[in-house]
Amino acid sequence: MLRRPISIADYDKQINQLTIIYKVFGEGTDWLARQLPGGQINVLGPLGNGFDLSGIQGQTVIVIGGGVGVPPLYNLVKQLNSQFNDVTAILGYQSKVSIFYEKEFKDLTQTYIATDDGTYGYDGLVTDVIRELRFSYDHYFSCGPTGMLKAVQHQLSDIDGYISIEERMGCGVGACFACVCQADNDKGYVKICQDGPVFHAKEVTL
Amino acid sequence: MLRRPISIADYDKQINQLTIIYKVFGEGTDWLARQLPGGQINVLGPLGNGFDLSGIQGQTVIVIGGGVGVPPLYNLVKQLNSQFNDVTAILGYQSKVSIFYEKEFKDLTQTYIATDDGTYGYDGLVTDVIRELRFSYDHYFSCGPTGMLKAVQHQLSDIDGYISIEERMGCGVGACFACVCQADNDKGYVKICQDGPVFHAKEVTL
Amino acid sequence: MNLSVQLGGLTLKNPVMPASGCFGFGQEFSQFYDLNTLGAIVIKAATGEARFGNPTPRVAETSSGMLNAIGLQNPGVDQIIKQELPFLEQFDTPVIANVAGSSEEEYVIVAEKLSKASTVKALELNISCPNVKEGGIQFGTDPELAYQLTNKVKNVSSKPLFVKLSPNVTNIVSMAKAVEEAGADGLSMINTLTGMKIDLKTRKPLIANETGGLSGPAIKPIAIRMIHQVRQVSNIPIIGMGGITTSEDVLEFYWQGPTQ
Amino acid sequence: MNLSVQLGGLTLKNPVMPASGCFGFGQEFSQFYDLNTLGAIVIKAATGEARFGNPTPRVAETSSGMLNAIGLQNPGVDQIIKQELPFLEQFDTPVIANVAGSSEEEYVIVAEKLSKASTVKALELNISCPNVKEGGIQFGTDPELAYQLTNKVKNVSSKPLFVKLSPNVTNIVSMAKAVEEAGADGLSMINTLTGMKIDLKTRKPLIANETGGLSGPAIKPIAIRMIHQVRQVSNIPIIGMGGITTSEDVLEFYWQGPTQ
Ligand SMILES: Cc1cc2nc3c(=O)[nH]c(=O)nc-3n(C[C@H](O)[C@H](O)[C@H](O)COP(=O)(O)OP(=O)(O)OC[C@H]3O[C@@H](n4cnc5c(N)ncnc54)[C@H](O)[C@@H]3O)c2cc1C
Ligand SMILES: Cc1cc2nc3c(=O)[nH]c(=O)nc-3n(C[C@H](O)[C@H](O)[C@H](O)COP(=O)(O)OP(=O)(O)OC[C@H]3O[C@@H](n4cnc5c(N)ncnc54)[C@H](O)[C@@H]3O)c2cc1C
Ligand SMILES: Cc1cc2nc3c(=O)[nH]c(=O)nc-3n(C[C@H](O)[C@H](O)[C@H](O)COP(=O)(O)O)c2cc1C
Ligand SMILES: Cc1cc2nc3c(=O)[nH]c(=O)nc-3n(C[C@H](O)[C@H](O)[C@H](O)COP(=O)(O)O)c2cc1C
Ligand code: FES
Ligand code: FES
Repeated sequence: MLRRPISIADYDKQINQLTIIYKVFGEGTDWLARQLPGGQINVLGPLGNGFDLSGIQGQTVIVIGGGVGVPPLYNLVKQLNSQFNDVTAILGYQSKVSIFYEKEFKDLTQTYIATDDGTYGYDGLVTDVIRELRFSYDHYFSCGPTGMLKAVQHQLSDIDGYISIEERMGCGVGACFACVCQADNDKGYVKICQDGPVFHAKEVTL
Repeated sequence: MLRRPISIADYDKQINQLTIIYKVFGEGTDWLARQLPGGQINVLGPLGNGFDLSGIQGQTVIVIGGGVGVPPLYNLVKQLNSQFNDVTAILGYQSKVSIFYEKEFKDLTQTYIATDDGTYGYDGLVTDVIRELRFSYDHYFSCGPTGMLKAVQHQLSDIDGYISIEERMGCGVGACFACVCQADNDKGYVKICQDGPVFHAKEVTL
Repeated sequence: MNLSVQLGGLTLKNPVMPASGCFGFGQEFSQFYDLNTLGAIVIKAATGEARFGNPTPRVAETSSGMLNAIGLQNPGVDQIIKQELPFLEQFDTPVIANVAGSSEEEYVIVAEKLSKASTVKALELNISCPNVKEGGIQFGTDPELAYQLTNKVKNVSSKPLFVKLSPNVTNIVSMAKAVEEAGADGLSMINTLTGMKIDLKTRKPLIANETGGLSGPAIKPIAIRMIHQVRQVSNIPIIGMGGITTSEDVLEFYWQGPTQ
Repeated sequence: MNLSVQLGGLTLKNPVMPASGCFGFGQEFSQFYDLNTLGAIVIKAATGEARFGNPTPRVAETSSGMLNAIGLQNPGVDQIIKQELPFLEQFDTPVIANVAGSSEEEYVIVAEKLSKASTVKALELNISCPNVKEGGIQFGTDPELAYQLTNKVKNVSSKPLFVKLSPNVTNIVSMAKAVEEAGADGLSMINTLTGMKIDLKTRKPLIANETGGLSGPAIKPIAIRMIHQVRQVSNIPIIGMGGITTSEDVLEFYWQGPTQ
């Protein structure tokens, strides 16, 4: 079986613990979910980059997550908090039943929940929430399905933003060219596994 | 993965227990050996026939096993004993380290062990032991590698004998014609999975 | 939910049927489930005379697949009609008979006889068996020969005719077009891909016939691709096969537009 | 134990090398192990100009295999020589350069440039990439075209020339013979088999390019069969590939007589 790309949701250096949060989606994540405590799994990582927060201190920041794009933002908010930023989180889910990590985020910062079908929180998309809030931010960070990232990228085009993007991968290390994305750089592309998955919103064309 | 053909070595109707004994040979038996107590495995069976002992009472019988052909003979000897036969077992193994079930057989009946490399018991093949013993028997039963069965079939051609044969299988139920063996019957062949694996020694051409 | 499908003139209860050679003549699997639940039954290849097939070992396991080189073992068309078909009469499930041979004449004779059997509702012309020295595969790799054979068989058979294509070709589309033009009522896709496995102990091919036909999930992407390609140029029904093991697999084939 | 092998004029420390396209230009995997341990390094396909390749998704998982349709993305032969090859000079491991193109002229230009690069010790002519609209595959399925192309490339290159064959053909032996007659110093077998996977949610091909090349353990029996067939008629070295994941797999290929 091919390896599965999963983000690091949180880590604790003291106890050598790394947290991943994933949605059982297909065969691979199903297998993962059936592993038992004490078992071993073969991991290649950490690979690629993460959100770069150097210099982001005492600013207003909006964090936008969609579905399984939510987990990698958890540790991000923790770090943003520790750097004295004013953080607003907007999390979008398909439906009430698919919501997770709401409490964890609310414990950290001001959090808005939106559902596509309106069964919980705001009835609509994360971009609708952003529009309604009409706040102004210094930076945004986003992770979620490509469609959502594209909409956010467009809506917040005048704000300094970073997005974490998904693509089907082969090697995970930059050797196979499976996971490229068109980009505004000298090569014309980036490799998501190696150069990303986090990019400046202006760099990549989704 | 394809199913693996494994003989029933013993069973206990009272406690609904079935015993199989197998050698870890490749991927399939390796998988089997890694299963844990309490786990479930998917079994299709019992399939095919077993040794037919009706009418075999108070006779002299020789039982000849080779390697993983030994286990299915264990329950056979038990049954032969219960039908008041005088049973001699001759078991052949590659080497001392590959011997198993010696004690179990010796507890049941008079047992001779032979090893190909002479590291234990008789130095030679089961056919050499048979030749040395020079007893006369009413019946023989044998299970083991095809080469051994062929030699036994030839050596004991004037005795009423039954052999259990091996072949690579597809379906296990007679539908795919993977496991045929040439035979002296009106069709010219038998299907080992369905018509066997036990045949009268005179019926099949190995 | 109505799952019935039209298949070149036949109406099937549902589009699920076993592939030829994996189901014998139906007796064995009838002990495990009710054959009435199947959309159709495809029986093992019939040849003009009885064949013993290839020496053993005839099968070998591979990653997500298996190799087989049965070699068309069967009791011959007359025996099949006399001994095997009567058992299948009791089921309300159409029987599709798989036709094989070593020469055009043999194919024609077998097809003619089977098409006259009342239990047989359609024929599947096996021009793609890779496991016998003479016979089958050359008809399945040359569009001209395939056209001729299909045409001849169509002339002697009144029943719907499916032609089973070999994936061991450079251009599956030209094969499909040739047999369609020759009058095929439908296609069966795909037969096995020729493969080999080496026995690490003997360093020789594990299968006595050396090569065998690769089937199973390993070949599904190739089956899907070929059916997709043929579907772009042809509208006749396609019986899809090659690695179908789950309901998701059925849907993956189904959404190509084939029938099965 | 001496594992060195002769490969069409080269001497390799051992017969293990990565397959082209699975290893980029070596930088990435050099972080994981010492590239000096490899018998050779086969770099990703080079074309005349830079290519962006196909839209994504470009890969999909299948049973014991994967589909890819990268579409020959590469920075172009000049950039490869300038930017990528220098990194590989530090290793005591010969570099084999994979040559691709859309036309005979492009192949010839790329081959000529690469053969002049001192780091490149041999060429691998990729006449078998199934993932680009124009280019590659037609040369790999027509013996006549393959002969011509091999011949032209051989004329401009002083380095050993391996021709990488496509398994998507009816007759692999005629392809092998054609390129051998044209002067190939060896063969690489096999490239990927064209396959497809359907996304059950959209009911459309999952890979943006629709079809992709099937690689991995699923295709090993086909690779072994083709190498075996070619070995019967040809004595030039064969670089074997297709689903090699364990040391047992290496032996299964090795005992066919190929080199790798
Ligand atoms: C950089 C990155 C980080 C991610 N982080 C997380 C995370 O923290 N938590 C989480 O739940 N999910 C995450 N995902 C998505 C996750 O990788 C997929 O849900 C998972 O691979 C699905 O595998 P599967 O075997 O369950 O599904 P299958 O559909 O059986 O997988 C088949 C193949 O498709 C690939 N695939 C399927 N969906 C995706 C997808 N959305 N993106 C990339 N490849 C896919 C698989 O990796 C596999 O190769 C991330 C994806 C990327 C690219
Ligand atoms: C009727 C019958 C009864 C058997 N009873 C026993 C038993 O009680 N105990 C025991 O240890 N072994 C028995 N065997 C042999 C046993 O089936 C094989 O050792 C086993 O299938 C090997 O599987 P593997 O996955 O470990 O090996 P692999 O080599 O990985 O198997 C690959 C394939 O080859 C087949 N295969 C390999 N060796 C044999 C073989 N000798 N006979 C048939 N198929 C084979 C496997 O079934 C599988 O399909 C019996 C075989 C037959 C035919
Ligand atoms: C053991 C075996 C025997 C087969 N015999 C026949 C046959 O007699 N006639 C035929 O047309 N195809 C035969 N086939 C091919 C199958 O009908 C089918 O085309 C192929 O196996 C691919 O489908 P699968 O992957 O679902 O098995 C045989 C396949 C197997 C595995
Ligand atoms: C992601 C990927 C990219 C590939 N790119 C190339 C390529 O650029 N040139 C080439 O000749 N073959 C290419 N191939 C084919 C491989 O070199 C090899 O022939 C094939 O994958 C079969 O071997 P495997 O099963 O060991 O992967 C590629 C294969 C993969 C999986
Ligand atoms: S997954 Fe191979 S380059 Fe990104
Ligand atoms: S294994 Fe299929 S007929 Fe015996």
